[in-house]
This record gives sequence, C-alpha cells and structure tokens, in this order.
Amino acid sequence: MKKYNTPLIDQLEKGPWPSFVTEMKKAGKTNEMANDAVGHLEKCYTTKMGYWKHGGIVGVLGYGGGVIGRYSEIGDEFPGVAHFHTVRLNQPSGFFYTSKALREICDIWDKYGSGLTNVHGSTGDLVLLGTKTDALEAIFAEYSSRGWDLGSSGSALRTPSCCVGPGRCEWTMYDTLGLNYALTQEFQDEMHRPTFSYKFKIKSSGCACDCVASIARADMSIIGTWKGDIQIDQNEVKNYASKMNINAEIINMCPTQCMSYDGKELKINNAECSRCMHCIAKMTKALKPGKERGATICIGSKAPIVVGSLLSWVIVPFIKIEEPYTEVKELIRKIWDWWDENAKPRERIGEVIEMKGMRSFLEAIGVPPMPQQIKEPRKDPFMFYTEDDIASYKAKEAEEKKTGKYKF
Amino acid sequence: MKKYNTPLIDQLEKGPWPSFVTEMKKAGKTNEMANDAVGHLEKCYTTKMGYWKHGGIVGVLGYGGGVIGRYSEIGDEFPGVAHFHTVRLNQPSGFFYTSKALREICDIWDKYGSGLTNVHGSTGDLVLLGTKTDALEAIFAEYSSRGWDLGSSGSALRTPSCCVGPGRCEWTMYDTLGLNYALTQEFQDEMHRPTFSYKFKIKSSGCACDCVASIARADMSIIGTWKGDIQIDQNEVKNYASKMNINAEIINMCPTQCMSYDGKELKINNAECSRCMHCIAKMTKALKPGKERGATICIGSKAPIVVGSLLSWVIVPFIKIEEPYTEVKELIRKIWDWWDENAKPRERIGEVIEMKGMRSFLEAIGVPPMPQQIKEPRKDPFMFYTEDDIASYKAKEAEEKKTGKYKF
Amino acid sequence: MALPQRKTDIGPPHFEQFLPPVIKKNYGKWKYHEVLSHNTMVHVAESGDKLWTVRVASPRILSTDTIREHCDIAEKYCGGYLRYTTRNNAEFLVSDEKQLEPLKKDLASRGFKMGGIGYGITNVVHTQGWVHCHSAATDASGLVKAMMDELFEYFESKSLPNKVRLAVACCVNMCGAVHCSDIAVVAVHTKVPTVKHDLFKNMCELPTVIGSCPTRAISPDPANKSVKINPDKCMYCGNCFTVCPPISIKDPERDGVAIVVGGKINSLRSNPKFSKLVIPYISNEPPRWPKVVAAIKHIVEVYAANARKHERMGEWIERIGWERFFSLTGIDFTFQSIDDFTFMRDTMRTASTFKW
Amino acid sequence: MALPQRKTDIGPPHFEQFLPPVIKKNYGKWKYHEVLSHNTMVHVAESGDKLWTVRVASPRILSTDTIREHCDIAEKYCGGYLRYTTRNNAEFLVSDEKQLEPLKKDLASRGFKMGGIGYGITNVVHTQGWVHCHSAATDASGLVKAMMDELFEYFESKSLPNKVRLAVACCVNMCGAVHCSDIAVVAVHTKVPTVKHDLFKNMCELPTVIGSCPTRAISPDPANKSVKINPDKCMYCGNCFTVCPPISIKDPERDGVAIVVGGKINSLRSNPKFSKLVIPYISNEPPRWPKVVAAIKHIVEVYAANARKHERMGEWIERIGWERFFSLTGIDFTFQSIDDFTFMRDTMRTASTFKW
Repeated sequence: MKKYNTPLIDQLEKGPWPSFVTEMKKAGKTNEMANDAVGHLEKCYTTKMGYWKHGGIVGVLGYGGGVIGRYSEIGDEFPGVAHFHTVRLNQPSGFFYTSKALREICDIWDKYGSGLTNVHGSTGDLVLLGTKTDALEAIFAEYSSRGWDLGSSGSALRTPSCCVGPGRCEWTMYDTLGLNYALTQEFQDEMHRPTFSYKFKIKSSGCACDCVASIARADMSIIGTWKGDIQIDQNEVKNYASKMNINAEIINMCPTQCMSYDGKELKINNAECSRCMHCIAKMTKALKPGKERGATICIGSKAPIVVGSLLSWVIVPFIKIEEPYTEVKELIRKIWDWWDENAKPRERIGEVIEMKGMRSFLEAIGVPPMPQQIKEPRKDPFMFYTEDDIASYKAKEAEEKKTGKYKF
Repeated sequence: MKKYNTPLIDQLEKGPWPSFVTEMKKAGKTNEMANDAVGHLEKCYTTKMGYWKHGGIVGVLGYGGGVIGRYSEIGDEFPGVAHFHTVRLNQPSGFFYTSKALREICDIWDKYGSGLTNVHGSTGDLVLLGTKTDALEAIFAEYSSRGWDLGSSGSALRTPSCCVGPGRCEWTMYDTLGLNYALTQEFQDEMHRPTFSYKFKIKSSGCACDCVASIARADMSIIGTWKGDIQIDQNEVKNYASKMNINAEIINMCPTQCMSYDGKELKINNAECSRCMHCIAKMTKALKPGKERGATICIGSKAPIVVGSLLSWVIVPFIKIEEPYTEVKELIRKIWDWWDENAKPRERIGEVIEMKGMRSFLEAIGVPPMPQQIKEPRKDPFMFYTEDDIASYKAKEAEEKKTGKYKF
Repeated sequence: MALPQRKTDIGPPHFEQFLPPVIKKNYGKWKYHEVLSHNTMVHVAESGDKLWTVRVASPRILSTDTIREHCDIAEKYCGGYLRYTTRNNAEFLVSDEKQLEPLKKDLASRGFKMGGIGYGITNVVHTQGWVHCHSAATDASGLVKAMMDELFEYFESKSLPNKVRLAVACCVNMCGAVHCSDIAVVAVHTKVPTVKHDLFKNMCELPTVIGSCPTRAISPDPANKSVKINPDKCMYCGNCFTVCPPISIKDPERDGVAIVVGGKINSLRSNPKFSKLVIPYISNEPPRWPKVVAAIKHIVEVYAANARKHERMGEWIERIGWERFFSLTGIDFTFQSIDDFTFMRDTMRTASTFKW
Repeated sequence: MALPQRKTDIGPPHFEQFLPPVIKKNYGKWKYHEVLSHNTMVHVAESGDKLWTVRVASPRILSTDTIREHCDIAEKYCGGYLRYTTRNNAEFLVSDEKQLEPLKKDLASRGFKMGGIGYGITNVVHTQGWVHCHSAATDASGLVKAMMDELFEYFESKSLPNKVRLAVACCVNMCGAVHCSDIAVVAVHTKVPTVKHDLFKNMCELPTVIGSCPTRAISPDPANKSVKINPDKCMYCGNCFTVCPPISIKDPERDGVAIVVGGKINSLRSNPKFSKLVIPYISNEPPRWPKVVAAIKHIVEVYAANARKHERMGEWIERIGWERFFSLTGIDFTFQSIDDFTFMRDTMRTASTFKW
C-alpha cells in the first residue's frame, strides 16, 4: 500500500470534532481505494481544486439509477480512485437499524468497495462511497439477496425520506414511517427507471417542526397538521409556570396572539390558531395537538439552480393520511401526469407551475382555489378569465337579481 | 342649445354626495361644449362604452406637452365634443389660491373652453376639461400673460407636486412647497419639451404620512425624515394619558417596540426607532420629530402597466433639503443621465433599474450600497463580482494577515 | 381684442402670494393640530396663532360657477384665500374663531357637504372614466358618486378604526395611487382584443406593440402585416390598445370591475402596501353599480366591526390573515386571486401554518 | 463463490424489524419528552415506558470500522438497536435507565463526542466537496470540521437563544436544505467560464446548454459550432458546466465562499425562511478556512448576545432589522447583498422607515 504524505489534511485530524480524515485513513489502512482517496484529497487541498469528472452512465442491469458514476481526472496518479462510483442503498424509514443489518452492509461493502460511507446522503440513502464499474452487479446481487435495494438518482422519483415520526415523537400527526415505506414500495418503478423530466423528491414530516426539511427540499412536502382544539392539561401548565415565564415565552411569542394566561388558566382561541407548534413544543407536557389529524401537502421546493430557490407551496391544506394511503398515491400520480405533460427537460415541478400558472396545475389535479394556499392575493389586476368564469359570475348576478341578496 | 334627455345620469344627481352631473349640467346651461358633454356621457351610460379616441398631437407653439388631444368617435352626433382637449394648468405648490386668481382662471376658461374643470387632476395640475384646437394659442397667451403656465404631459418631467408642508403641518421635515416650486422652475425645459424615454414624476412629502402618495406614484419620491431623538413633552404625555390608553394605542402599536410608558414617563430608545410617525401622529402635542431634518429619496414607483406596479425604492436614506437645493437638483440630473443612457422607449426608471440592476444605477449616481436601501439581502447566491471587487477582498485579506484581525 | 403677449416657461405662480397672512407669519412654525370634528381641524402655531380648516366635499369635476361660489365664500370668511387637497376636496381656512360657525352655517345652507377629516372616509381618488378618457372600461365619476352616497355617513360623522382610502380606476393603467388604497375599484376587460389588420401597418409600430405586452402574448403576423395575440397568454390589460388604435378591447357586456383591498400609502406602524384582489369581476352596471357599492359597504362594515383602533384595512387583514378576511366577509375565493403574474413566488403560502 | 440471486424493486427493508421493542410497543403513543442535557433526552410514552436517547457526533463520512464500533456499542447497551438522524448524528436508545450512564461513559472513553440536543449547535448539513463531487468549488467536510472544532462548546454544553442550524454547500447547487439555514457557507465561482470550442459539439447539446443559464447569458456561437457567454450577464452559477463538461469554471485563486444567514425550516412562531447573503466572498483557504470560521463564530456570538430566548437567528434579525444586523456585526454591506436576480421587487425597501 502506497503511503501518502498528507500534511494539509492531517491538520483536520486535530480538534474535538470527529474527523472525516481519520475515517478515510482508517479505511485506507486496509483498502487501496480508500488509501488513494486520502492521497487524492490531499492533492485537492494542495491545489485548491477538485479532480472528479462529470459522472458517466454506470449502473446495474434493468435500473437507470441508484449508482452515480464517478471518475478522477488524475486516475493515473491515483489508480484506486480512477473509478470511484457511489452506490445509493435505500435506507429504512427513520434511519433505524439493527447492528446485525449494519454489519452485513459493512461486510459486503468491504468486500467490493472502499469501506467508506456516508451515513447518510443528503436525500436519505445510505451512501456507499467509491467502487469500480465491474463490481456493481455483484454488489447489487449481494445486497438485494439480503433484502436491501438501491435508492434512486437521475430524473426519477428520488428515495423518499421522513422524520422519526411515531417511532419516537409525540407530535407526529400521521405515521410518517409507514407512509414513507408505502410510497417507496408503491413507486419502485418510478424510482429505478428514470422517465421523469427531472428529479422529484417526496419528504414526509410529522408536524410543522419539519425535521426532514421537507418544505425546503422536496418537490412534494407532506407536513402533519390537525384540526380541532389544542388539548390542554391545566395542571401541567401550572407546573410550567413554576419554571418559566409563560407570558413572555409563550403568550407573547404566539404569532396569532390567540392565547392568554392569567396565572391560573391558559386559554386558546383555537379558531385563530395557525398551528405553528411553538406553544406545544415549549410546553410539551401540557399541550397536545387537536384530535383530527392529517397533513398539509405542499409542492415545489428546490435549491437555487436554475432560476432561484423555492419553498414548497401549499396545495392541499388538509388531507387524511391513512392506510392504504390511496388518496395520497392517487394525488401523486395526478401531479406526475400534469408535470409530464407540461415540463421541458430538466424542469422541476415548481418551475413548471411557475411557467404554466397555479390554476392549470390545480385544475389538473382537481383541487379548488382556497385562501389557505396563499399568503396574500395578487396585487396587479392582470388576470385570466375563462368563458366559464364569466358565465358563472353572470349566473350568480342573475340569481342575485332574483333573490335581492348579493353573494360576493 | 340642444336639450338632451338624460334619464340615466340624472340618477346621479340624487343622494347627498355632490354630483358631477349637476356640475356638468350647470356648465352646460350656457356652454355648448359642456352641454354636448352631458349628452355624450348619457350615451356612454346607455351603451356601457366610452367614445373617446386616442389623443392626437395638439399643443401650443414651442411646447411638446401640457395639452392632451381628445376627440370623440361620435363627434357628428355631439359636435360640441368633437374636439374636447384637456389643458393642464400648472397648479401652485400646495394647491393654495386666492379667489382673485381663481376667478381669473375661470373667466379665461369660460371664454375659450367648456367651463368644466378638474380641481385637480391626478398629477396635480388644475385641469381644464374640453376645448378646441384653434383656441389653444389664445388660451396659452391669456394664461401665460397673467402668470400661469401649462403643466406637462407625455414623455417628460410631469408637473411636480407636494403636500401642504410648512403651510399648515407641524410634521414637515423640509419646505415641500419651496422645493416643489424650485424644481418646477429649474426644469421648465424638461417639463415642456418631452425628450425622455417616458414620463417622470417627482412628488415631495414632508414626512412618512406621505399625503401626496409619493411612494406609490412618483418616479422620484422625496419623503421628509429626521435624525436625532424624538422630542418629548412629558407634561403633554400626561394629558394624553388622561384621555387615551397610551400602552394600548401607542406603545403596543410601535413597530420596533422601542417605547415604554410606566404611567409616569414615556421613554423612547431612539436608536431603534424607524420613524414611522405613529406615536407622533397620535400624540401630536406631546411628541415632535428630532432636530436634524432632511429627506429620504426613493425611486421608481408606478402603476401596473407594463409588468406590474412598483413602490419606490430607497436610494438615498438621508439628504439635506435646503435652498438653493443644489444637491437634489444635481442628483436628479444624474438620475436622468443614467436613465437616458439605459432606457428603451416607454420604460419608466423603475423598470430600467430592474433590467439593469440596482448596482449600475447606484454607481452611476454615486451612491454607495447601504442596508437602509433593502428590506433584506438577496437569497440566491447568484451575484456579479467585478475584478475590482475581488481585488478589494483580496487586499482586505492581505491586510488581515498582517494585523491578525479580521474585518468582515 | 388682440391677445396679450404669451410667455413661455414661466412656471406656476409662486405659492407665497396665495398664502393667507396667518400662514405666511407662521410658515414652518406649526406646533400641533387637533381634529375637532369630521369637518373641522385647528392648527396651532408656536406663536399661539390658530388656523381652523373646514373641509368641503367636491365631485372633482367642477363647473366654473361652482369654483366662483367657492371664491364667494372664501372672500366672505377667509380673506379671499382657499385651497384644495390632494384628494380633491376644498378647504376653507379661518384664523379668526368667530368666523368659523358662520362659515359652516353658510356652507351648509348652500348645500355644501362638510367632512372627510379623521378616521372616516374622505373623497375618492379616481380617474376620468367615460367623461374624458379613451381607454376607460367604466365611468369613474359615476362609481364615486354612487359609492359616496352610500358611504356618506362615514364622510360626515361616523368614525371607523382608521381612515379608509377609496379609489376608482377606469382601467388597469390606474392613474393616481389607486393601487395602494384601502379599497379600490378597477375596471377590467375580460376578452382578448381584436386587431383590425388592414389599419395596423399604417397606424402602429410593430416593435412598440410587441413590447407593450406584459405577458409576451403578441407576436408578428407577417401574412397580414399585423400582429396576432395568443389567447393563452393575454391578460386583457389593454396596453396594446393604448399604443395601437386598430387593436380593440372594449366590450360592453364583458367589461366589468374588480375590487382590490388592503393597500396603504403612509408608513405609520407598517410599510406602504399594495391593494390585493379579492373580487375578480362584477358586471358594469351604470348608472349606480349597485353590487359594487354593496360590496364596498360590506367590506367597510366587516372592517369596522373587527379591526382594532388605529388599524388600517390592510393591517387588520394581515393581523388576522387573508384566509380569515375571506371567511369573515364571505367573499368567494377564486383562481383570479392567486398571483400568476410577477409576484407568485412571494404570495404563495410556504408553510402549513394558516387558519381553517 | 457464486453470487446470490439478485432481486429487483424490492424496496428497502420494512422499518418495523429495526425498531427496538419499547418503540414497537409504544409506536405512535408517545406522550411527551424532556431534554435532559445537550446529549440526552427522554421520551415518555402514554404507557409510562421511557426511552432515553444519547446523541453522538459523526463526520458523516464513516469507515465501516466506525460503523462496526457503533454496532458494538448498540449491542452492549441497546439490545443491538441504533439509529441515525437527518443531520447525520448517531443515536443510541436505551429503555432501561440503568444502562444510561454506563453507555455514556463507554462512549466518552472511546472518544465519541456527545451533544447536539436542544438550543445549541448540532451537526452540519453539507455536501460532498472535493471528497466526491465533480462540481465542488471547495471541500465541504473540511469546512465542517474546522467550523465544528471552533464551535464545539455549543455542541457539547453551551446554550444559545435557540438552535443554530449550520450548513455547507460546495457549490450553488446546494444539495440538502442549505438555503434555509441559520448560517450557511456556500462556495462560489467568480469568473465567467471558458468554453473548449473543439470539444463542444461532440459532448454538449446546444439547447440544453442555452437553457441551463438562469440569466440568459449563453448564446450560440455558430462560427465555432459552440456557444459564447455574455460576461455582463453571467453570474458564475456553473449550471452550464454541469450540463456540458467542455465548459470550465473552476479557478483555484478566484473560487471562494460566501456566507448566508437567517434561514429556517420549521414554522414555529414564524414561517420558514431562506438564508440571506451577508458576506459575498472569502478566499478559499484549506485546510482550515480560518476567516470563514472566524466569521461564523462572530455571527453566532453577536446572535447569542442580542437575541431573545427562543428567537432563531432569522427571527432576531427580522425583529431588529437587517440594517441593525449589519451594524451590530460590523459586516460590510456590499452591492452583492442587493438582490438583482428574481426577488429584487420584494427585497428593496419601499418606505422611509428604517434604522440609522
């Protein structure tokens, strides 16, 4: 094994935070690919440049994704990373594992790959970092025979992910782990055989705390919410009162100012609550969400490329999320159908909605306009009217003439 | 005089609010043009359509604006309004008049026009509504010989206007009437001979109450403001306390929460005050603006055509407004120079700034970037760097290496 | 009679000659003011001098006869001085308190309507409409008259949580600051314009017409030496008609009005705001537009019943949320209220936090 | 040895088999939780069962050796169960309180760092950087290591007014939710890319390359059968490079990083927010990026000293105003912070109300 002199990245082994360089060296002790990755990285630090080429098309038979081809421009100098492909292993919902399963994953990876991983990648997959083209089929056979499948890449449904949900959270408004598993199973074909215009991400969060950041990085964000009154345990409120200033920390920080506390009783005007979770998150023993539970569906978030970042837009203010999740699955298919019909290549769904207009999208998926979908109405009076719109206004006016009562 | 049957618009003579129909009929009693205007309007109400053509080019010798050509499509039917041009008379600052002056204006108008006016038009001019092409030179000779000039129209500096200012307001931070007069006189050529890409409006408001709506409808909005502490008369505060709930109406409505009142003393953390005028406007006897006075200059507002309405953007957070107003005049000329170089036909300055970027505009007029110009910084990290920018960052870093102290 | 000698570029008369003596004396030295009633306020100077203002409604379209009547009154009570306001009211100024009641009595006896000061509804900013504008899709003066007759009590005596600034625009060109009003009526077209191809080439410039379209709906039509308009992109703004007369957009049965709410100009408490679209279409119903008037009155009443003192319409709506505005007013929420023009990114909701 | 039989489209294993018994029993029936320290929290089920979580720092890049060490620990104290978090920490779960202290002692003795729970700084969301990405303009893991070494006390023990979520993106593609972080580092290019015209026509699709540019800076170059890039419009985003390898944008001396602040994901109190640009450029200084680290620490300290309890970075800044953020931190305000991209209309100030 070649021994690289790495004075620059060695400096990243000092300090209290666990060092990725140490991890790379650890793997590099027995693994040539990992060892060359160490030398390769030192070279990047020396020249202040990366040396990875654009990914080529590599993969396993019958799949169009799940493996990211990666080659070095300086493979001659570092043959262990001449090929250094990424394998995305579809993580279990909520990132729960047994040691037995993890050891099995590690053993296979040591056999065929660099011994380096990302636990986990940005999308959620367990990322196996660095292997060669001719090992891919063996890797896939080994993993899939033991119950592990590849995640997704390219213009496909990307590996869905979710928050810990009912596994360990009192605020989850639906079974995020269950939904995530069900959607992943339902859409295996859309994940593994890229036929979309571009990537599509689904992330499921159990409440507005949004621990998987779905509102910012999912084409479809499924965020738990509720209807009905927040459940209050007034005795626990009193316990909190002994250790916190409820008026300063809760009442005055309520964005809708729908709460009051007189030292005896906490009152909530639930009709004006926007369910932001602040009071519940800070008084978790005293307050619980309302009893009618479901999710808000938002569409379209993405990072800045191409024309700027987007946050997801509220489309369906409330939907029940219950097994077998038929309603959500049907909605997803309708969304994809409209996207497929309207997108140019490499257009995310948010970008297409911007181009074609929200109305076209909502009508296609059968969702009516609702003020919950907007922060505020349009400013400029430039708007489309269909013939049907005008006909319905005229019909309403005719009706009003009869009844003598206006409907605005 | 033809007598028109006007059953529809007659209904607009009923009710408590003064009736423009009554005014039109009043003028129409003795004036054929006004009489035909009444019949013409009844026809509009009958058919639910207007009949005015696009304005043709009419005016007075040597001027390119000040008169709006107006012709009816149905002049045969209503010969009195076949020509029905508008003459814009430049109003005095603040709309102050003597009865003598007004009577003179009326007498000339009765002699040559319809006897109908708008007191005043949207831009501020005293609008004389309806005359014929061959009367224009006589009208101009009569008015100008008595000290009245035409206002502006077309792609020119539009007639500047201002709030009542020091004439009758304790909050005005500069002499709006004086500035407005001085700018109008300074830029007579730019008003009367349209050479701009499109219209340019200047409106001067003495404070953030903005009684001339400059922030919404002026390419250049000059809004009075101050530096230094709000002046408090604590005795008057006590008087207010006896008739209003100061905490509810003042303290809790302060947008920066920089005030407090304990029943005895009103305290203001002036460093955090944004000078919104709420407290001053509601406690006018007790509170007065600070002593260093001037204006904020904002640029670019306009109505929705073409690509949506704009409010004016803060460009110069603070400028002294003092006779002979040299600094403001020079700034205006620099703004026009940049606009002239960069605008396409019919592009308002706000639209050009949007196209070319704020930096190009600010650099051209010699104003540095300041956080007061923005509500928040950019979101997407897509930005221009000049060679000079990079050189200056590098120089700063070199300096930091020497001093061992970072400057962010 | 020979015409007098014309003078050019003299500008307006200097305002100073029109200022009453009390103003000249106390120019820039006002100390405070008080609203005494819906029609009267007093300004007090540092010198102790006082100036009473009585505000009088105006239909903006004035005959010279009425202006002369203003002059008669000004001469009788105000030393011949008077002024008008940005929102087109007349103001009579007296420095001698003894003149105040006689002035008001005289105004009342002549039928002048006093009011518009303080937390109510003052005169309506508006455009020319059918009276004098070529691009009007409705009449503005008629709408104003119908609205103010109905809302007159708020002008004369009845108070609201804060001012309610009304405006009427007879097309989307929106002369005046219509787009930042508490409630504004704006006339709209609803059909794609037609083009008289035979007249186009002599009367219109192709690049100007194409450039006039905010949504890029207009493209060249070389066969007709004219332009064609893509109906999927046209939002009926009428700007092409403004630059090219052979393009026609008027349609009596389809033109109508929309209602926008929640705008403001001043910076008190909150920043200036644009008005937002809440009712996309009401048929044009001259002479008194009963549904438009009823809608505005309804919105004012819901605001009056729900807003806190000092809250402007837009501030109240932003506090309670637009979804609550729609539920409180019972106004139908339509696709037209969803911005698909320049502000979509900033107006769609990007959080699961809203009210049911 | 023969390979086992491959299976396709089986999806991931069902999560249920990986849930510890206490979770299976109390699935969806949690009552409340309490943060016990920066490294431990307890969840209490309606049944009365308790589940303690100990969070352990991870560099995200893990060797299989380290994963096996995680397994050793899980087997010793947690019945063989463990999980990882969205922000890449490892979590050890115990249902028997007696196991808690021995677990933590063992973790500490092995050098694992515990923390990241509650109002401090947890692990950093980041991208691949030079370690594994073709479009990286810096190394992400190295920046994270340098930052977290300096901010380690906020992970382990020291509290802040609320969480501070950090992120690092090695280019503006920003994998992960970097654009909504309290503080994020994003690597930027600063020069117009060059095009290898001879390779273009074989490797790139003209419409794709032209369409890849957010500012329409790319146009065809027919003479070279390639494209040209307008330097006045190019914002160096590198998206053209992503779709067309013969376009080159890397430049070791000119590539650098920018710092954005004030974003958030959750809806607590205020809506999710994008992070905003405050420092446009710092030179790339591997291996420890001292100025970047100092800038972040400085911003955290100013936030800690000024924000109210529960206020996230962006909420604090919006309360005091961005002009005050710049004056409190002493950060230079540059042209780069003024949006001249898609949000200019909504980010310019449209009122004379601001702070000096």
